[in-house]
Amino acid sequence: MTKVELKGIRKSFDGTEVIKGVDLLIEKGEFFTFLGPSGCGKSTLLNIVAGLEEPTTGRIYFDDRDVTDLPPPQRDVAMVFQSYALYPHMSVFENIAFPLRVRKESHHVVEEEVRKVAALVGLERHLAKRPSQLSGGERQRVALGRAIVRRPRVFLMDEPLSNLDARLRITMRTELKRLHRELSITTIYVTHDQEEAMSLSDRVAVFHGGRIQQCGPAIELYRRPANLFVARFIGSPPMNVMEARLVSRMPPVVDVKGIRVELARDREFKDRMLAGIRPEDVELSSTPSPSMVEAVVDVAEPLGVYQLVEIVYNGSRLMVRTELEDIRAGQRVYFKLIPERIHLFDPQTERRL
Amino acid sequence: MKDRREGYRFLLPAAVVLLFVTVYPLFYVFWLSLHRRHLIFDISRFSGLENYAFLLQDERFLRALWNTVYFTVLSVGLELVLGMVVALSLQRAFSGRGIVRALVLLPWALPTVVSARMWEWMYNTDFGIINYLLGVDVNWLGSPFWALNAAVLMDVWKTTPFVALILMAGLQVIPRELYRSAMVDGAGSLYIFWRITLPLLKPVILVVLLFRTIDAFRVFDAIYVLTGGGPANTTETLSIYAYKVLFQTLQFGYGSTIAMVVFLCVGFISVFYVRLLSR
Amino acid sequence: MPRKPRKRLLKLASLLFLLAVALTSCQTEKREATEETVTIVFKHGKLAGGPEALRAILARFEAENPDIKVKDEVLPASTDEQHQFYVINLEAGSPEFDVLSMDVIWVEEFARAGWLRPLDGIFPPEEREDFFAGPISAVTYQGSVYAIPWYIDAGLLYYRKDLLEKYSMPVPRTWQELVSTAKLIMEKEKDIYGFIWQGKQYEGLVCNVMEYMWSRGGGLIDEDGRFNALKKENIEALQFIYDLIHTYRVSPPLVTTAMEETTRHIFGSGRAIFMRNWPYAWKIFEREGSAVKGKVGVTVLPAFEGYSSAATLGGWQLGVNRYSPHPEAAERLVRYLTSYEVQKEMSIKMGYRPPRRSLYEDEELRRAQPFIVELYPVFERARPRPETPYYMMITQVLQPEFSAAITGLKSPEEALRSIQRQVEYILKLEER
Amino acid sequence: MSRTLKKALNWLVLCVVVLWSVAPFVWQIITSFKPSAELATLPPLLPASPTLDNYISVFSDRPFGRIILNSLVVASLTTVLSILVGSLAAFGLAVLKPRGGYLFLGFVLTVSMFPPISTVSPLYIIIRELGLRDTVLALIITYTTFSLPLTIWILTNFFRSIPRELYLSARVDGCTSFQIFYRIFLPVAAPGLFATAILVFIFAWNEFLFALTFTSTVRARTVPVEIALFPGVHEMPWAEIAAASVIVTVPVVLLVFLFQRRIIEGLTAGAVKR
Repeated sequence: MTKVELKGIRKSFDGTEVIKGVDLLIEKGEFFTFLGPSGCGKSTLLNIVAGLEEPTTGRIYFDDRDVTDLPPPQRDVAMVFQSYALYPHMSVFENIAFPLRVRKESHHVVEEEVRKVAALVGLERHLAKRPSQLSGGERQRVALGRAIVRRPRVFLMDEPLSNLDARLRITMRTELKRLHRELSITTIYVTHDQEEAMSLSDRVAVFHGGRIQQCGPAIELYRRPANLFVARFIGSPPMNVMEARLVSRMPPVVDVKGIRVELARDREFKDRMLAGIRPEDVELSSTPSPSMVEAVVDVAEPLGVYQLVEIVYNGSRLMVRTELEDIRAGQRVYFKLIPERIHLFDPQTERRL
Repeated sequence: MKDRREGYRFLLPAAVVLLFVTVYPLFYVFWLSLHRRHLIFDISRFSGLENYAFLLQDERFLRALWNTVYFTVLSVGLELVLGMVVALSLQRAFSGRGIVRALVLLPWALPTVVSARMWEWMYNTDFGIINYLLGVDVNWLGSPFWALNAAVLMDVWKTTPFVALILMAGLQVIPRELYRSAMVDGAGSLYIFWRITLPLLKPVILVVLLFRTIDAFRVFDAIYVLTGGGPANTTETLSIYAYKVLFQTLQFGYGSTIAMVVFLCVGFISVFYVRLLSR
Repeated sequence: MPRKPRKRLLKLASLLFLLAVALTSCQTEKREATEETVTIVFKHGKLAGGPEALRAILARFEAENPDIKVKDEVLPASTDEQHQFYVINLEAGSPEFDVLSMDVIWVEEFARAGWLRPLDGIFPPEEREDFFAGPISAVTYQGSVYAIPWYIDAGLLYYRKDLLEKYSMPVPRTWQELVSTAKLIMEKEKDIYGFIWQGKQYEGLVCNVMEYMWSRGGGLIDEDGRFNALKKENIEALQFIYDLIHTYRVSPPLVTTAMEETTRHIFGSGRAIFMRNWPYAWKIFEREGSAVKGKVGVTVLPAFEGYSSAATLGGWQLGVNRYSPHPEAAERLVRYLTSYEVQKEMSIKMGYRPPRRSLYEDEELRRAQPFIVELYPVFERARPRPETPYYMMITQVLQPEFSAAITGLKSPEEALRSIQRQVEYILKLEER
Repeated sequence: MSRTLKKALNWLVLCVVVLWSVAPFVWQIITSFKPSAELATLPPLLPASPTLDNYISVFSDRPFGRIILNSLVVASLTTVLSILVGSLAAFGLAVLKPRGGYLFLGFVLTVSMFPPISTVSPLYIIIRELGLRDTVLALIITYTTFSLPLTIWILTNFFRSIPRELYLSARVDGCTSFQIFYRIFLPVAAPGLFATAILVFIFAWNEFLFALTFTSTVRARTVPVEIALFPGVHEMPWAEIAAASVIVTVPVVLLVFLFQRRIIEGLTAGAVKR
């Protein structure tokens, strides 16, 4: 198990800075995720950890040893690529055995290790096949197997599930979690899928514009997003964001598009703010009630356990998640924002208030 | 189904042209090769396989066959190795890539006749720049030892860029992640080259080899202009021998026999490579 | 949007096609355009002294024959390529040229193929007697003449008078003398080649080699007319040529790629003592500004001890294309170009050697070109290469084998044996 | 190996390659400006008194203009014809997929391997019989045929890469196959056509063997033949040859510089994709 530390990492390509100063400490055995939209620099950072790219400035430490100048082979990391990067001209067996062959392991060691790993990832029956003869999920397993067989200090995974279909992705997610528990090797995982990040990781770092926006356990990111970007990025469907105005300080009341909400006193306020509320934090009812506001359903998407409903009131739209089943498009509904679930952001800095 | 039948109509013009201008002449040449035919003196009689039998005792033919094989193997081998070196070192992106590619393409695009003239002048014993720069007095095109090698060098100059460009295109098709993955797995560059690059490039290499081998085997213009086959026929290839027999003395029978041999050899070469490719 | 460029493309294509058709037809049109005057095409190799001199001669012909226009067209440099041009076109019955100039060795072949118009009518036997015997025999095939000699050539030995005088050496009469003289001077002078000649694999090499064989009493054809290459004299001659380069080292290896001009340049820049070449070089050496002006001597080629010198006959003949649409006009041009007057003019102005004996008595020529007149005995003795319609096939065998022998790729004996075998196969072609 | 060293090495290889490719041509250009007196002396490398005489005499002493015209006509007509016939066949193969199409493609590939020397003698006889000897038409027909395999191969690949939906939707809209061919596929495949056209043009511009055999006078002689058969008395007029070489290389150089990307696309289309 290895602790990974990044200090002041910056990286420029042809004068454009894509990573603008990253400091991170990833604990031993931790499952750590870099989350962010494409182009945020997360993959580049992973490549820097792997040694495939050099940071422009900054140092990388594995267990307090500076590895910045070591080439990839000497870092003892294993990497799983989005495209799996399987060698098309080798059998599954040879693919998994590749890292061992590089290390010139003896014949029977290779044989034994590969079989062990193949059992672990459920590929015993496919060892003689070529990658082109495998399904997407099986290829994914080969890539994993090839990473595992190394018993590396650090696992690096670059969007390993994004090429799979939705159902398989969920299965593999569970499997990854199981593998991590069994092997407990420090893992850095890159994804743009917030759900994946939340379900897998011990901690998540959200990247945007080459910077870490927030870093912490997934649930904390969800509950207390540090800024508007994180708030919008995490959660599906995304948080509703509306303009809000402070109408009185004592007690604190804000006006969100004409709806007055009284908030707890221990919060910070500004005159003009942005208010965010997650779809599940809006209470919906099909019968009128004095504390609720009237709106019209524009679109209703029944999803089984719950419905996603887009409602229109006062010219603005709001996405709501509800367990009510009898909501139809065009229908009048009544809703209420749950005050303690309202997030407030500074409209200038976009920071959480 | 209507589509399919219509398809034939689209193929028709090409098929007619190809049949008339390539396939028919090929049968014709075979027919000619079974004759003693001497256009100048209007001699023409069927002679069966006599011409083919004479091939075996025709020293000049055997010499030409050997020259052709030597030229082909040496130039194609060199072009492949050098082309690979160039391709590997140029595959990274760099600024001015377009201009460099154009410059590198230049030798390939020049008329072979022009490049042969250029090299003939550079090889000139007295006034040639090669001897001047090397500070030697080598009779490049005149000595039996150098002449064929000089022709090989010219061919290498002319086609290495072509080989390199095709190999480069082949390299670019290989996903970079395969290299990265191998690197992370601890493989050194040489190991990656042998175990990943080379096997994955194999189809492209074979295609290049196929093209180049066939091209080199039927070489004509370059040597015809550079040395005309001399000295002492040490640079006379099969195509040149066939051409001389055909058109300097209009012996269409025997000339066609040699031409037929060139065709058969090229056929064997193609079958050989296509076998390797489809394996 | 896609319509316009397509139309333009179509237009361009049809335009190009019309142009191609026009190009295809315009040549023939031109030739049949006028009825009163005919245009005849005269094909020849590039002549020394630039195109103007010949043009002047042709202009006079046109003035004398107002109904004839002459178009002269220059052929490629190498005689092999010229031969190929003629063979391909004549075989195809091409009427595109009327008068052609031919190397001595081609006339029999072309006559045998039936491509030439017999010229017995315009070239009567009495007139033939004035010509040297060599060229006349070269243009005669089965009793008829098929061309008229235009000018004549023979191999000569050029030497550096000044250097021979400086070391008081005599002009060599035998090959051995040439070798020792060259060696002696090469030791004293720096950076100078001993003896240069034409050794590239082409017809010139055959001319060179024949001279050694003949001056050793050898040759390729026996007295009974049989082809016989493999004999002691020929072996020795070939061996001697090889030795010139590799044993005596008086000839630099570059001779094995040299043609006439290569050697002429080297000798002309003063970098060689002896050179074998045709007479044309003389005039160039004597030009103003030449590095060797006044330092060059010319003589008959040496011979082997106890044998007499021999020079290969060269030169060009004019004939009429059998397929010429204007044979009379063509014959008139041939007559004119080979007339006493024109041959005299070409000798005086351009330095070409006339094939008519009587011209060597001509006072004017004697005065203007004493050098040419001195060559009379050389021409008288010049020997033709094997006279056979199959010469071009035979020389295809000779060239590479001779080349192999002088570069040491084969021993002289091997080369000659191979020649014998291959030529016998060729000659058998007709017998069967 | 450190990265900077690697980079330096890359640059070194790059420079060597470029120099190696260009140097002979540069030397030819230099030679073309030398008066013939300077040819026989080295050093100096550069002409002491540069002259345009060689260029002038190329045009004044011989029908070089006409020969260039011949070559231009031959090369452009060949290009047009080859693209015309070839794109039809390629469309048929790639889109209409007739039964036995693969067989035909195989046949085309086989033909592309035919050595020219193997067919030159019968073609010569045929052309002579047709009375086409020494015409540009003979060359155009031959070149078109010999460039067809390349054209068909490249264009089939190009047409295949065009989504089949395009064809199907045009069919639904009521187009005939031929309309689909020239209204939709030709314009869409324009880059491919262009790449192919350049390759065919270069091939036709450079071809030597057939041109040497089928032509005999300025009426149809092309540039490579003229350069190979440059007349001289006994000598090679090197400077003039150099000048002529430079002149005839200009179109090729232009094509290469303007369209290197397309050329490489065309060249690699067949080899790499498979």
